[in-house]
Amino acid sequence: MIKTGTYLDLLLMIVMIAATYYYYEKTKDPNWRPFIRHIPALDAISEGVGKSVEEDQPVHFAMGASGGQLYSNLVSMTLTALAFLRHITGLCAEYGARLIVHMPYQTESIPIIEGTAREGFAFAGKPEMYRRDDMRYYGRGALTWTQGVTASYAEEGVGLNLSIGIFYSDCPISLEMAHIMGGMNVGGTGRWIMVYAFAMMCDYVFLGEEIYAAAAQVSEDPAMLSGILIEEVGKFFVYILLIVGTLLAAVGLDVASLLSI
Amino acid sequence: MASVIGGLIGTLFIIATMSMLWKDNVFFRFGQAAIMGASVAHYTFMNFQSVHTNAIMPIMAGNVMFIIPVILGLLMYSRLSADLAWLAKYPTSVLVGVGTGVMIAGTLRGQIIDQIKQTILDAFTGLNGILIFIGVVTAFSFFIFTREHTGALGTSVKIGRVFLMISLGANFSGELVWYLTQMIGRLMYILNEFIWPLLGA
Amino acid sequence: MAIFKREIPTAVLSFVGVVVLLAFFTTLDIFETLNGVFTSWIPVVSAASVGLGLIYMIYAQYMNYQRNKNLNNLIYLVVPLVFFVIFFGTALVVPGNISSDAYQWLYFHIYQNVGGVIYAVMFFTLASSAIRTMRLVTKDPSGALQFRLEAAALMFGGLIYTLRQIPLFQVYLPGIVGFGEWIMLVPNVGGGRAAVIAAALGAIVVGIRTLWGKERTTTEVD
Amino acid sequence: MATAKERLAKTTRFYQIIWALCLIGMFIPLIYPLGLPVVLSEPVKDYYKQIADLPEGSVIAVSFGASASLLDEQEAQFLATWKTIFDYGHKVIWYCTTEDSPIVIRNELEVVKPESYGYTYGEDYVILPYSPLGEAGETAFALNIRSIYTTDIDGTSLDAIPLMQDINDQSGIDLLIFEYTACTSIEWVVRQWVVPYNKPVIATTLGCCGPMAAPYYPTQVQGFLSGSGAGTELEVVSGNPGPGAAMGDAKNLGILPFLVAVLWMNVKPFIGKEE
Repeated sequence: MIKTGTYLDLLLMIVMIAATYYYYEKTKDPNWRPFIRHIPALDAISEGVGKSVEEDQPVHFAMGASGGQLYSNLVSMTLTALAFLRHITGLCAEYGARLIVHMPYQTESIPIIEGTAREGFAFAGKPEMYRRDDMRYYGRGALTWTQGVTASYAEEGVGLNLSIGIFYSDCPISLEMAHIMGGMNVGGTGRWIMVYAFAMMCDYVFLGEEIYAAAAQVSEDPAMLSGILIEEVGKFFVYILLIVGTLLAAVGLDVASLLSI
Repeated sequence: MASVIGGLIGTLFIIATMSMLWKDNVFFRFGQAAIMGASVAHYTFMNFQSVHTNAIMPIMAGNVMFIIPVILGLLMYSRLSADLAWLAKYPTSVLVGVGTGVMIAGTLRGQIIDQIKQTILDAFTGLNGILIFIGVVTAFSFFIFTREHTGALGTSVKIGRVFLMISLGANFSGELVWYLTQMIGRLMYILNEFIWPLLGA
Repeated sequence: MAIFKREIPTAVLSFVGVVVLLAFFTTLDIFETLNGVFTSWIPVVSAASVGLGLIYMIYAQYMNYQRNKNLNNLIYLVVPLVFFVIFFGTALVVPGNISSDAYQWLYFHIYQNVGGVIYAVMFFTLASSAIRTMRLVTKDPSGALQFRLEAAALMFGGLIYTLRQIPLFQVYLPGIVGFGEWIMLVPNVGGGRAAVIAAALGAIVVGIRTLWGKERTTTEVD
Repeated sequence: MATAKERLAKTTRFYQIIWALCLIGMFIPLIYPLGLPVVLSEPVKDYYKQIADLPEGSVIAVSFGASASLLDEQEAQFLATWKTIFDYGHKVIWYCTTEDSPIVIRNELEVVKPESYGYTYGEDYVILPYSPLGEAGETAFALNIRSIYTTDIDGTSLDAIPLMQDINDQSGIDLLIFEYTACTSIEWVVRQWVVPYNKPVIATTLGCCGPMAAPYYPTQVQGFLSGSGAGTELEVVSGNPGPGAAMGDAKNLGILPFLVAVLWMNVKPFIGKEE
């Protein structure tokens, strides 16, 4: 009944489902706080907000021209960006920094973005800091977004530019402009193809998957935290396969066939 | 003459968009707004045509199964009403459910197990293969989040990051030369569609 | 009523997803057949819902203009509509539709042209950011020179692979093609493969959570 | 200490000079061609070999996800690929997966002229209309072509097209050419064609997507063309000259100012120049 050639896939699938179940049960404990390694770029965010206040410049938050995807397989990156939005509103409220949010062009995501920012300020006890004028929307199209964002950087100045989310060819321009304006760039994306732009242009970068771990840390959201731990189980499985497979190949076994079961 | 006029209009659009590099201006915005409308028109037309060819025509021919996806597609429009927006959850559920199912099925083998298999096989093919093996093992260790990157893990991560950076460099380069080609393509357009016809060459 | 808004859509999602998975893992024909049916629906559902983009675009530009009545926002409201009518009208009315000379003219001189030049603009901005960041050595605040290993690795991969793609260097820089290929097929594969596996695991975690009905966006966002 | 605005103005001026030099560099070879040769790379040779080594009359399916905006980067690849397929007498099924593909493929076949190779539409090649397949659609296509397409691009029923008589699913296809422009879409073909059916696959894509296709080469994806440079290489290896040569020429001088600027920025700290 099980197709030949899918046994190993099925085993990995079962491992991941079991891990999901196990960690989902863990999240029911309100005191559950798993250890997640220190991510240096996280510290830079509060440093950047402090710098913005000192220099009397605004903090900018961008989640990508196309960063509001709610129905694609990139949705986890949208959620990550929202976790950071919530985090940065808290920090801005605490330090008293002005926050400008550059919203993506997916209109369906606008309510959830505006809601997250409003909630963040309200939670920090500074609901008056939420300003609708600073929630910017530039219409559809990546380049109009890029142009609107860069114009805002140039006209209003940049203290910290936190860019996290789904980025395509929009980020080389926006990150570059924020840097030229003397801003501190902190950011990252899970789209590996664009990570190079962040690595080149950011003062502190979240490399690829790091954004998920960082978002789980700042949000302390059990679902996000458990996601990181489930992934770690998968990584353990990968290492086991790599080590065992290499050892078996070294003693002359046909690993290609073994791994094709 | 029509082609020279076309070339002229096209050239003006190119210059309008390029002018952004000098300074933000109203012509740039006009060009962007135009392409926004044009692309939505093209996409809308092509997709409606696709529904007609690939669903309505089969339904007319008696293949009634295609009624279901058409109805699901139409339910998407319920998002426009706050009261009925929940109806859109049904087509979304089908899209996400099928999308997730096909993604998981192929990912397990294609992007995890086969990649591991190839890495192991590479390791026994010579120096390059060993380098790939080291690259995969060390770069993958960078993505471990439940341990601090110190000690042996720290060393592995340092090596892994060099591999990751070289990979990012290659991505950058591919992107840069692609953009360069796009610029050359537009210059060729200006020459072939406007300047040469204008000069009668 | 709440059950129709939350539980049943989630159950539908889980059902179709699990069926597709079972078709992959088992030899039972029923799942294979259902897999064929479900997957063939997707393109039709996607195509039928594309008009939403048009409505969203008009609504968003209109709201934007209402919020801030300036020239730029007026352009963004009116010009797309004008071009929409021109393109859609031509495709719909002129005999031959998208194959007609009129549509081909619009397509070639405006649509393809402006679409292409957007990427051309990126060449310049990407080049300038590379000029700024591709530095092996920088000065620290005390004036001492510092070598940056990771920046060097990025620059190494980037420049070698760039030179490999340019005919001038292929001819006058012997070995650059082989070296560029080596970058792409050895260290890039090492790093890239690790990233592929890590991203795949991440996708599976989200996938399982989604099929389980625990993903917030699919269950809570209206 | 310069203000941000002054710094912006100064930096922008420097970049604008480099940009202008790059533009001039691109223009010159378009008017006075240099005609430099190109050197072939392994993924391109393998791509060509996959087509050339198929027995004559094999059926190639082309999942065609072209974008009109990106033709500058890909036209050379496309034209050289179609010509190579026709040279070897294979049968082709194009199925359009993006809104632009139907227009692009029709315009290109007007240039390549399959008839000049003795090809007849319907018998030797067929074009299936646009449908936004995505990954799930690729699955459905491989399982049952008629569940996605019931007619060709002109509205003729597939059952009335001679080439399609015996082709119902992936088993009737000998090689898949996957054309895509979103770098991660290479995963679709690996997941939906390679994993379940072990189908031979080659890919055509943008320059930036090559490094992301490399981890799948050569075992899962047997060859790939990445960017216009690879298109030019295929023109050379297949003996079918096309637009790639002029593109390659213009790249030579267009990139030089950039490279010189990078070099200059790296030399600066050593000769005591300011940041």
